[in-house]
Amino acid sequence: MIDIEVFIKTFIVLALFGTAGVGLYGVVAKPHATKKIISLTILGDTVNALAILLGYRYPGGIPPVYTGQPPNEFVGRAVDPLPQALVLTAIVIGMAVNLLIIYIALQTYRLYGTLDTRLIKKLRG
Amino acid sequence: MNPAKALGPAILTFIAYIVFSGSVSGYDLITGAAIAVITGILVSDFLVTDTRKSLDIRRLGWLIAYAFYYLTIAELKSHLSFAPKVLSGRIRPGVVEVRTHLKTEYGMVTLANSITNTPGTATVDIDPEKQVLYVHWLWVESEDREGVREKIAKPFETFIKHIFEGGEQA
Amino acid sequence: MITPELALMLIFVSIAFVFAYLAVEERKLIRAVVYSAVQSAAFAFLFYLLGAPDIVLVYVPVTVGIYPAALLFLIRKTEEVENP
Amino acid sequence: MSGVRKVASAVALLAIVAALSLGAAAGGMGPFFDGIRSLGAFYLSTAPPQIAELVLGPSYRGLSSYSPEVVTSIVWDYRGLDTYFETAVFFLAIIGAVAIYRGIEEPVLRRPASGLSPIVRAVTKFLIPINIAVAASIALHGHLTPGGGFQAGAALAVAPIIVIVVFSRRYLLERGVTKLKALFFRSAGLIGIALVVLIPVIWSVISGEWAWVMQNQWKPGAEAFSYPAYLGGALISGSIWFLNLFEFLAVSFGFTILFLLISIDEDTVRSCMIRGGEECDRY
Repeated sequence: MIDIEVFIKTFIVLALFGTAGVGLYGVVAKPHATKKIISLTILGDTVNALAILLGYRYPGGIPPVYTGQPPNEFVGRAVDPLPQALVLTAIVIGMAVNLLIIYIALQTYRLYGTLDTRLIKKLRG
Repeated sequence: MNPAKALGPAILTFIAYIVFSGSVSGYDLITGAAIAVITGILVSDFLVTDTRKSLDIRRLGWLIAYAFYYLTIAELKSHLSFAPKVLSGRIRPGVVEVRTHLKTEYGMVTLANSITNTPGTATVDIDPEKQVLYVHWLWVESEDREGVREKIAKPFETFIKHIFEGGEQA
Repeated sequence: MITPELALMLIFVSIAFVFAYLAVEERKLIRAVVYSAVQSAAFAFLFYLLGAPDIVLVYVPVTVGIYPAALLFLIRKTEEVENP
Repeated sequence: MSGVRKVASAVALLAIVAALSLGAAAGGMGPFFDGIRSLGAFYLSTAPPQIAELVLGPSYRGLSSYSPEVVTSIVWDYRGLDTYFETAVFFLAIIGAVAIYRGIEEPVLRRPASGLSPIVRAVTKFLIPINIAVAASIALHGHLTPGGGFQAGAALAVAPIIVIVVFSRRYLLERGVTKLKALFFRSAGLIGIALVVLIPVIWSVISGEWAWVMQNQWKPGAEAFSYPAYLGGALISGSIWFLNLFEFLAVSFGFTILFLLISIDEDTVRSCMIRGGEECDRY
């Protein structure tokens, strides 16, 4: 008999991997640059979510912000803060880099008149 | 830079800061005051048009009175009159033109939002130059100009006139 | 033993998956951006459930505010529909 | 494909994932949901001053960052150099975007300001100071409650977007938010970060005592230098408070620059790119 709790946990992890897969599929297979950027943000978000999930404690994880409870209870229940710290900077830096990509796509459109990567390839073989 | 002009926005910022911080220690008060001063100076030019008016304490009294009137009497009356119509499905909808005596932009926007927020009426568009609001009404009771104004805008206009326009001509 | 958190996580992860797929498959790019924003909102709830309020505070303005705005600027200035 | 079919295929994919999980549920969870690693536990038990002093004693002050917000402690103290260089990446990305728009600037008085309806405008006017207050509160309480420089910067970066959409780009420029000013404040934030990071080293060179880059509280072997943990009785967590404030400036104004540039009218950009017109050559 399958444990329903383990099933749900596995489903959450696999659905996140599936979302990352969808994002990766969009980046690789979709020819339009704007769609590639949207897929890239989905991929990045999902990888961040997986990193956060790595630090989660089940059951009863609390945020890693000390609010005056007994120290043993805090250390014993708070989720791992390290992945959160890494993801925090990753989101902001990722956004700056993605905005740079958006700018480059805009410039590409000005130069080539299209954002379809297949057409761009044909224009400058 | 006019310090009195910045006072109103600064107080707004300070209240927002303290409410969001959720604590009132000395640290919060000092940093909040600093942020309030900076923000007040930055935004005062496009938020405040008349310094004398922005510091008039009587307007606050009118605002509280209006909030009390609006949240209790106006809402209740409007709910009571429209609940049966909505439940029975007997409606007579239409868009009417409401001429208002309000002149300032803030006054007209407050009137428009007040009208939208009571059941049965929703402001569709507003024309500040012609002083006209276009209101979608669920039960068009009268067609003539004065009747429409009497039914929709009049209860709010007196208060708003006092809050935003000095109230003398009301 | 299933806690409410686990059930809610399941729901939000599923919403995120469906809307990520819709965003990738949608050919009208403005709609794709909106779907992507919905997926991000679901992730924001997921982060909150995972005990990461810091991430929620940075994630919501970034992915529901700034990304869609920038992408809409890009789409308005370039092409609105993905080529078939 | 129609919308219904798309949703159907997405749900079908989700069902495949469910079937896979059903099979995998017999096995273990791997690294997921199983709690905390020893490094994370160390951060949790040393970062808050209340716990650090209780567990480790006052002689281990160098191990604590004196901040009850463990994530911000890691970002700006334990793994501070990571964040320092990630801020450098952020800097370079924005410089790259600005470089694409080099020499392109819309003349300020080109067309009358347009925007959304008066209702939206009047409400937005009141939302802007509230937005600033919330962002500042997130930044200045970053060492106490969830939040910090990155979060506050992202929150404040929404304000120029709203102003551009609801009013217009010209409205923002006329209120004094120009690219040059934003560049100035962003640079001020970045210089502030660099100074806060390097002050221990500068101090060390001058005085001859030991100190480390990114030293917040004094470290064993470098006891002479320390940022103040408390200022007038309020916990400010040493360098974390300053770094949050400067990062707030750098991030918010960095994104303000990007949105000031991306909202330039495309016709202007084209005419500048093709003819290199004189009206474009403002910088």
